[in-house]
Amino acid sequence: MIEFAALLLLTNTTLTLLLGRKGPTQADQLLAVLLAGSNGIGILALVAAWQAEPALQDVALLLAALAAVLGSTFARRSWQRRGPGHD
Amino acid sequence: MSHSHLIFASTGILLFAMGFAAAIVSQAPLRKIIALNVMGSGIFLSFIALGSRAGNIDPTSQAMVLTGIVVAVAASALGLALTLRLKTLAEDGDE
Amino acid sequence: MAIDTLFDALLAMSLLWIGWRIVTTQADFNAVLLFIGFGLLLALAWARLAAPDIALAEAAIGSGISGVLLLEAWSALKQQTVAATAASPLQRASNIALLAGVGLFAIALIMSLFTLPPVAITLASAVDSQLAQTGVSHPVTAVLLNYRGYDTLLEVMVVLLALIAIVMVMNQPNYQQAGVQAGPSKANNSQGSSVSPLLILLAIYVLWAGAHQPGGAFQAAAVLTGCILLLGFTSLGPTLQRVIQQQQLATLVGLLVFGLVAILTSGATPMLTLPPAYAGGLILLIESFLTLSLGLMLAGFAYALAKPQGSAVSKKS
Amino acid sequence: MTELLHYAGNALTLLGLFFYLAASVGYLRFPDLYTRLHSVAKADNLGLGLVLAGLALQSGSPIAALKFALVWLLMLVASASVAYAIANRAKALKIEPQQASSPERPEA
Repeated sequence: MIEFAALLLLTNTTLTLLLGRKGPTQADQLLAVLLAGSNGIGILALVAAWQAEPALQDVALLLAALAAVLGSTFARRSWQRRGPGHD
Repeated sequence: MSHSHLIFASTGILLFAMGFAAAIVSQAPLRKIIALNVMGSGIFLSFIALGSRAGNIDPTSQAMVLTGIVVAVAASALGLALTLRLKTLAEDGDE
Repeated sequence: MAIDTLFDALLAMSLLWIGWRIVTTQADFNAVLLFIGFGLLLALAWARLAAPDIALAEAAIGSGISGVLLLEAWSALKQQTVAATAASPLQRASNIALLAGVGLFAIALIMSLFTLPPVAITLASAVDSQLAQTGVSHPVTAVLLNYRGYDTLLEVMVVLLALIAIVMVMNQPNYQQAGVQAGPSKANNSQGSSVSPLLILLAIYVLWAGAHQPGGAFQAAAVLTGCILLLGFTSLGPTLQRVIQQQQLATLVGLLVFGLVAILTSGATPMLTLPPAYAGGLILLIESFLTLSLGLMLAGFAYALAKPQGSAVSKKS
Repeated sequence: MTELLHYAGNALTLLGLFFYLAASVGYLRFPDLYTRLHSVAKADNLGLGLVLAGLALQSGSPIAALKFALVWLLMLVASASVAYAIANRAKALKIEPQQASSPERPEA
């Protein structure tokens, strides 16, 4: 059961990353990565239960911790498209 | 776990090939750096996958790959800094 | 088990496909984002290969910190887009030859995988045999900080050298401007102030866990870097960055402590063979200061690469 | 009792998978950035929370449950503030939300 759930979630992640839209804005592309991030955290938790390897729960913790940093970096500093409303 | 090491070892080899070709062919320095990172990841992946075909992984090889990841980040950070500096110099040259 | 193989095959295919997209996509930004997702899937592959230490490092450093660095560099670079100059026929021919050669090389390597001899040497038993003497119960940490301690010492030196070179190349580190672009927002304030204590706790936990389970100084340092960068986005970002800029000693203290231990233990041969009685305490001491220093160094990477507020890098120099 | 917990965990996990799928579909199909933010920041975290809750029920250890709770908390704070910041930037960049009466169809 757990392993089937992990497999389904991995399929979902792959499809999201591959069908991820080209835009219109760069934020749309970033959302694909955030989506893949929370998917990957779920997969890691499932694999941790599947393989009885609790250390993988810490990997999920670190991913969750750094998702915040990545998203803030993008929103604060990277998404500075020139044109109306720049800065 | 019977086939995992073969699957991931060949994946690592193919990733290495992709990254290597792209690091040479691509023109933008940023893309070259990313391609080099892909290449390194492929090397790490096949390294660990081949090491794990005996069953349990050698902690020494795990430590080596850990070191490699940290050094790769330091190297790509230096490459990115050099890229930014190159851009600055180019722009100063234009003016 | 069939499902194991299915999972691994799907994971491998998505890794290959995303790697292909990374190297072939036109937009640099797309490549950066795909590389972050690539690191995520790679962490899953490490998990499947029963290498949780590497999965931790990949998630924290390979995907997280590299992603932040690439995003910073991209946002500083993106005014300039390298015009794809039309390749000359000779260039195109050489490229095709290169691709063909690389493809053949990869095929040959993969063919060779199926005729590999069984693993000749494994050091796992050698590591385990002395594990009681190392002061830690987790083999990877024992290798990193006791058996091969000098490797780790030199590795930290490499990171420090990279930081020095970066700060010299970017002829003025943009500490002041970093992180305060577009001003701190209420959300980032609350996020920084609410998550940062959690992140510090998490870093301490990962550091402490390294003694007996996957974890350790490098992963903890990445979490600490994330905390510093998050605080850099809040209203106390400029103050924090000024403090970091002035307290350069903190960046060195890990290396200093490590070197001190190396000198004190240099009576024993070889270098950095920790006396078993104090090994555990010494490793914890070294790792704590290494975490602080490495966290500051990685944050220094991001700050040095950060684009100055407003204009492009060149206008500031 | 453990049987009951096991089945409850499986049910929660399946429900979480459904919300994950819904989030991906929403991300791929919704017409504009603001609606996609909804699917990413809400449905996705609900799916994550349900999966983690199911796993916490099955793993009989309070430490694991605590870790899962921390993971979920971190992801909630992260996605909420990231969605806030992205929406603010989008507003500053004058990206108009698509009106219901807008003729153009969503791409992809």
